[in-house]
Amino acid sequence: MSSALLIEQLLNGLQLGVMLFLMAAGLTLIFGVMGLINLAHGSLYMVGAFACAWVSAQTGSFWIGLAASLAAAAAMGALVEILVIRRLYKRDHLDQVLATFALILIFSEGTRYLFGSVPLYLNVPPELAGFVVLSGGSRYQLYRLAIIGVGIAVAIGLWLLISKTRLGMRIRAGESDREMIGALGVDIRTLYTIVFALGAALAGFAGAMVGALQSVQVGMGEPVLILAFVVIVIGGIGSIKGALVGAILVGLIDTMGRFLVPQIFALFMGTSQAATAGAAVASMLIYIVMAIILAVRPQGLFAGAR
Amino acid sequence: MKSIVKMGVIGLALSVSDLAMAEPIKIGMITTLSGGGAGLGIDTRDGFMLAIKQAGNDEIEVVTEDDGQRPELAVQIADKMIQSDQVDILTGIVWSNLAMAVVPSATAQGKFYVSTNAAPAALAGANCHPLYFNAAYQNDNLHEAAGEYANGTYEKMFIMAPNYPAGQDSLTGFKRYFEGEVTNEVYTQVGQTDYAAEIAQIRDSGADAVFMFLPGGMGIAFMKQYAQSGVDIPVTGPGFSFSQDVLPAIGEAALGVKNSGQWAPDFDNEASKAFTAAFEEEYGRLPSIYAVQAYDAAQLILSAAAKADVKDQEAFAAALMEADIESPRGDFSFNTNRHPIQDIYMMEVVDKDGVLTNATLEKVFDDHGDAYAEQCTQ
Amino acid sequence: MAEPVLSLKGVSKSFGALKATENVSLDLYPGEIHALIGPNGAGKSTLIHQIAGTLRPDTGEISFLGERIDGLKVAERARRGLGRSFQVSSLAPEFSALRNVMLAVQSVQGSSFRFFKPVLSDRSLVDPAMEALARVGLQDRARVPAAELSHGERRQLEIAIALALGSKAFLLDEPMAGMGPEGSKALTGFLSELREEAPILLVEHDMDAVFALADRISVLVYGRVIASGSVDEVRADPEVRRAYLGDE
Amino acid sequence: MSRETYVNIALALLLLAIPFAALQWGSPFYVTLATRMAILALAAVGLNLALGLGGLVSFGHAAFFGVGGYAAGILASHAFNMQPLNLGIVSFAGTNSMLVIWLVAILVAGLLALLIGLISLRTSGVYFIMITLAFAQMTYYFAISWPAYGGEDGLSILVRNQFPGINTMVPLSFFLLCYGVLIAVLILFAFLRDSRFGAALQASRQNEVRVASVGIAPFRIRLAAFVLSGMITALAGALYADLNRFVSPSMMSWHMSGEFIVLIVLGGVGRLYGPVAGAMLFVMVEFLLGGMTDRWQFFLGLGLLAVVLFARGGIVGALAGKVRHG
Repeated sequence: MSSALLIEQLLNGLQLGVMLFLMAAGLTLIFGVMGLINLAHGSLYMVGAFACAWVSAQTGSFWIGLAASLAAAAAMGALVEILVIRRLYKRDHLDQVLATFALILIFSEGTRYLFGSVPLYLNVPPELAGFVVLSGGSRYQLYRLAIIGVGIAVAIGLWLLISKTRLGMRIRAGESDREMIGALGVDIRTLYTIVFALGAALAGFAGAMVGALQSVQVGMGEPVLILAFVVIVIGGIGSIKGALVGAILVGLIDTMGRFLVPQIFALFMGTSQAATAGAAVASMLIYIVMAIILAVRPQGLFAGAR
Repeated sequence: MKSIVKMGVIGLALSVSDLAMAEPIKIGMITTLSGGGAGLGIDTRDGFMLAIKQAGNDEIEVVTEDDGQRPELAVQIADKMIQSDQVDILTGIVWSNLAMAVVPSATAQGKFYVSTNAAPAALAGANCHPLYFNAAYQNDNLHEAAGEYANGTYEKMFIMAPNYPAGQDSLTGFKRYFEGEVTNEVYTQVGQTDYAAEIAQIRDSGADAVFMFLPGGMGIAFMKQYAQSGVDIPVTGPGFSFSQDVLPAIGEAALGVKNSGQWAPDFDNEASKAFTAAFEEEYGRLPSIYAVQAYDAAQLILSAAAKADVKDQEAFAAALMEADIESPRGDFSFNTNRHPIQDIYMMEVVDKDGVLTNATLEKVFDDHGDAYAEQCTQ
Repeated sequence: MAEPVLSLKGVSKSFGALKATENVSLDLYPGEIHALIGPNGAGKSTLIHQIAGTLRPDTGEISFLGERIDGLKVAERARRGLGRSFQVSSLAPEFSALRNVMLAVQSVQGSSFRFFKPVLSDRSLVDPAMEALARVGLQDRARVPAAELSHGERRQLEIAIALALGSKAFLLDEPMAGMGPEGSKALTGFLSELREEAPILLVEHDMDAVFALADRISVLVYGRVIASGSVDEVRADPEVRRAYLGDE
Repeated sequence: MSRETYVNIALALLLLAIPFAALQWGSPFYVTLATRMAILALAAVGLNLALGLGGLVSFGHAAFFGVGGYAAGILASHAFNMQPLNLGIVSFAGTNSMLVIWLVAILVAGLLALLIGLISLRTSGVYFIMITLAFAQMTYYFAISWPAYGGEDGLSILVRNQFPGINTMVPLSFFLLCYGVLIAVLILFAFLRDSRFGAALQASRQNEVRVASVGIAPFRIRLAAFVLSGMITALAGALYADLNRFVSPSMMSWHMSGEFIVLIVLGGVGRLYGPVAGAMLFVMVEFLLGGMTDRWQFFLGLGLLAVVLFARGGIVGALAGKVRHG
């Protein structure tokens, strides 16, 4: 195993982590401010990917598609918030789980109705189609590097938004004391819609960027959603910082596990057997890590406001 | 008259065989019409119905239901078709795991099952059944062909499949014929969407070529990422990942990929040309291999129906076994385990007037059966 | 003097920079009502939480019946006889008053891991529970869900629960809050009798009730006990007058 | 008798009547459909113990359902191939006796529930929901990628397992068996609910601090409830495997966990017959909608959303009014 391969795998893990962060940040923000568990977050990821693929195909420009994905996911988020989600804030988690589960069914089947069952085509923009040469002579895809960069930029942007702006102040107030922001004269309904739309936009953005790497199809949001849950459980629900740390941890563990566990198994069993057994263990690795972290810290690494 | 027959069926179960010749055949088609895999099921249904329509035989009734690619739903529909609709023959399932759920219990309840696609190894060997016919292939066939093809072309191969039975069978099938060196044998997670880690290993492996079996969305994701990664080791695979339904989503990244299959739209025989033209005229798109297999399944049933009464299962099975059809695939006959003996080819993905499609490259196997036929003693 | 039932030595608890309780020591002796008073935010509730076990002190010792309890969980402290009422009424809202008390009786009798005998026909649970309800005057409201009881009735119910637990000391956090004058008066009379059964650590804002009931008073200001003694001593203490009662 | 008791009796009789009516009217498939209702109801009764009485919103009960199913599938396949099941230290003969299979299903699921519960019950609320979901995904991926028992393809049970004195291959007999198990478990559930354990469990849902402050540790009560709950759902899983004569990882998918929650909420959370009413309605609606349109999941979603937003209390709530705890 060369060091170039190792570096490349670390970058891959980082890229997965950054992508998970975009999903997890929205989930954890929505939970932190509104106390809502949103299973339909993966559907918004799908909406972003479909919007980007469709608009890119119509206009021939990935960048217009990317902008469209942000707009579409944010608009869809706001619409869903106004029609359904805001009726759920005062309900218990059970009702929230069920209603957003119903939303997944509606989104998936509705998307299939609009776009059909055949996966859509979306490719990386030509500007980012190249490679960078890593130390050691190996090459790394520019687009994936760009995802890492964008993810870090979003993380910094979110931090600035929350710690330095008026909107951020209101969000923080909302996290610590919902009655207080009422007293501050903030229109709480609008604030909630904005926060939900922001989370949706982040998910849609992630969906669009990843859509260029994978296949844009119905149901693509569900595996990501569950990984994002693992991320925020590890990081501490409600904590953006926790989401970042958790996302990168999960990204690295998952990537390195898939890469290394079969090789480790191969040291003491046959290659074929090691390949299947190793893959089986690798697919469970993040859940095992989650269980260990929770056994030590039941509220996650960075317990949030609640 | 008809109502008398119906009452007889309900009241006296199978004692109606005297009315044989007037008895229509009822076929239950269970296939995937919703969800991510719906494209395959729709082609299956359309290919099958094309043959029925061409035959103009109104003694044959087909009931179709969507399994949503969920095994438990497929089982429920099968039970309903057997118990309430009283079908004679079941068909249409695309996926091996759904077939495993439905086929053993359907044949145990005395119904024919004619497979249009799924062909798990478990049903081809010791657990084969006299009422189970497969009109498509045996799951391993295309992987074996890819292995055989690699023999003359590559020395070192990187092989990869999802970690589930079809994936394990795939790599086993490949290795059954490939004689060179396997540098890496990698199993990915089912439903995995990001292959960066595997691509990095491919780059590092020093292999001459990659053999990968990643059906559906997994293959699309892999091929796009592979093309973007700039790794220039050629990719080969079974035809599933490069059939007509997925090529548009992969896009140019698929160009030049060599894949194994039993049929491509450019086949130069009369049956194939007629079928392709009829399918395009009826549905306005190119048929996929799934449509061909379903078309042949329907042809097989029709050919048997012309010779025997479906209620006389022994005679009907014997008539099916004759495989008296003109398949678009060319030579077609049944092996002792009621799986096809047919030719397998290598195809290459080409751009034909702006549409990506498969062109025939060379024949790899002539009259190829499968590795499990010997174990089938029923 | 007899051994104290409950004894705190140097109990401190901080939340970040805020010192919620600082080096608090106090004792509760058999047969007495020890009132804990102080302005809002003085740390009274925080102290009750630490005694009951919902919060852990940073430093200091808490002993009950001569044994250290500061390492124990809430349920274990309750089983040893520390009965508690809450500042914000805390009951099982869907359960009737009777079933709320029965839960306490069930705990006293030992295991909750009995899976088959229906509780409502179990006289060994119902009878003691009804008795406790009768003592606080709630026997006629036994079948009413706790959520539908009036504020005062819920206070009474909490005390009935503490009685049913056979507690060896009571921690009562503002039992008079939200009660009308009638109710306060009845409860004052009742608490006065209750102290014979087990001593009471009483947090209360109603000064009339405190002065009428308390044998001793401790005054908590900014987390510290600034005075402790009999009613008259505390009333006379100049620091208390300045810090708490205001300059009358 | 209370109004709820009448509603319960009516529901029990209705479910029992379906297969007989179906045979009378010559639609034998409805016997299978009714069996499915009974089994899904049983699985949801299990979850109802944790969720309805204990307030533990487990989004991972499909794991126990699947473990039950695999217990049936694995033991039956070993019996069929006549190879003992080798667990390293000990080895067992396979079996096709349902009684043995049920026992194994219950024990294995109980053990799994104990492990999952020990970790996940340290948390509450949303954490609990997500952690149970994640653990179920873990078992799901394990089942998919472990090749010995079919992985993703699942495992066929060629002949339905045996129960003493009953020919389980006859659809009506198998229905009556499942129905009998359902009724027995419902009686068990009623006893649990009214017992001391049930009192502590329900109280800890309503007010955890109160329960602790009377001296009952909520953790142990909840853990016991979670384990019992997983065991019941596993029993349903074993029956479901025999109904379909097939097990696959899809029994463990998170959609299945979601479906159990749906059944309970449709029927009425914490109500004795809530899961029964929910399962009857859900299976019927799924069957009828599925026959009408390929887009049935869309309408299912809309219907579900309407129930959550506007029709709280579920079917039993609508028929029998609010719960009264004596």
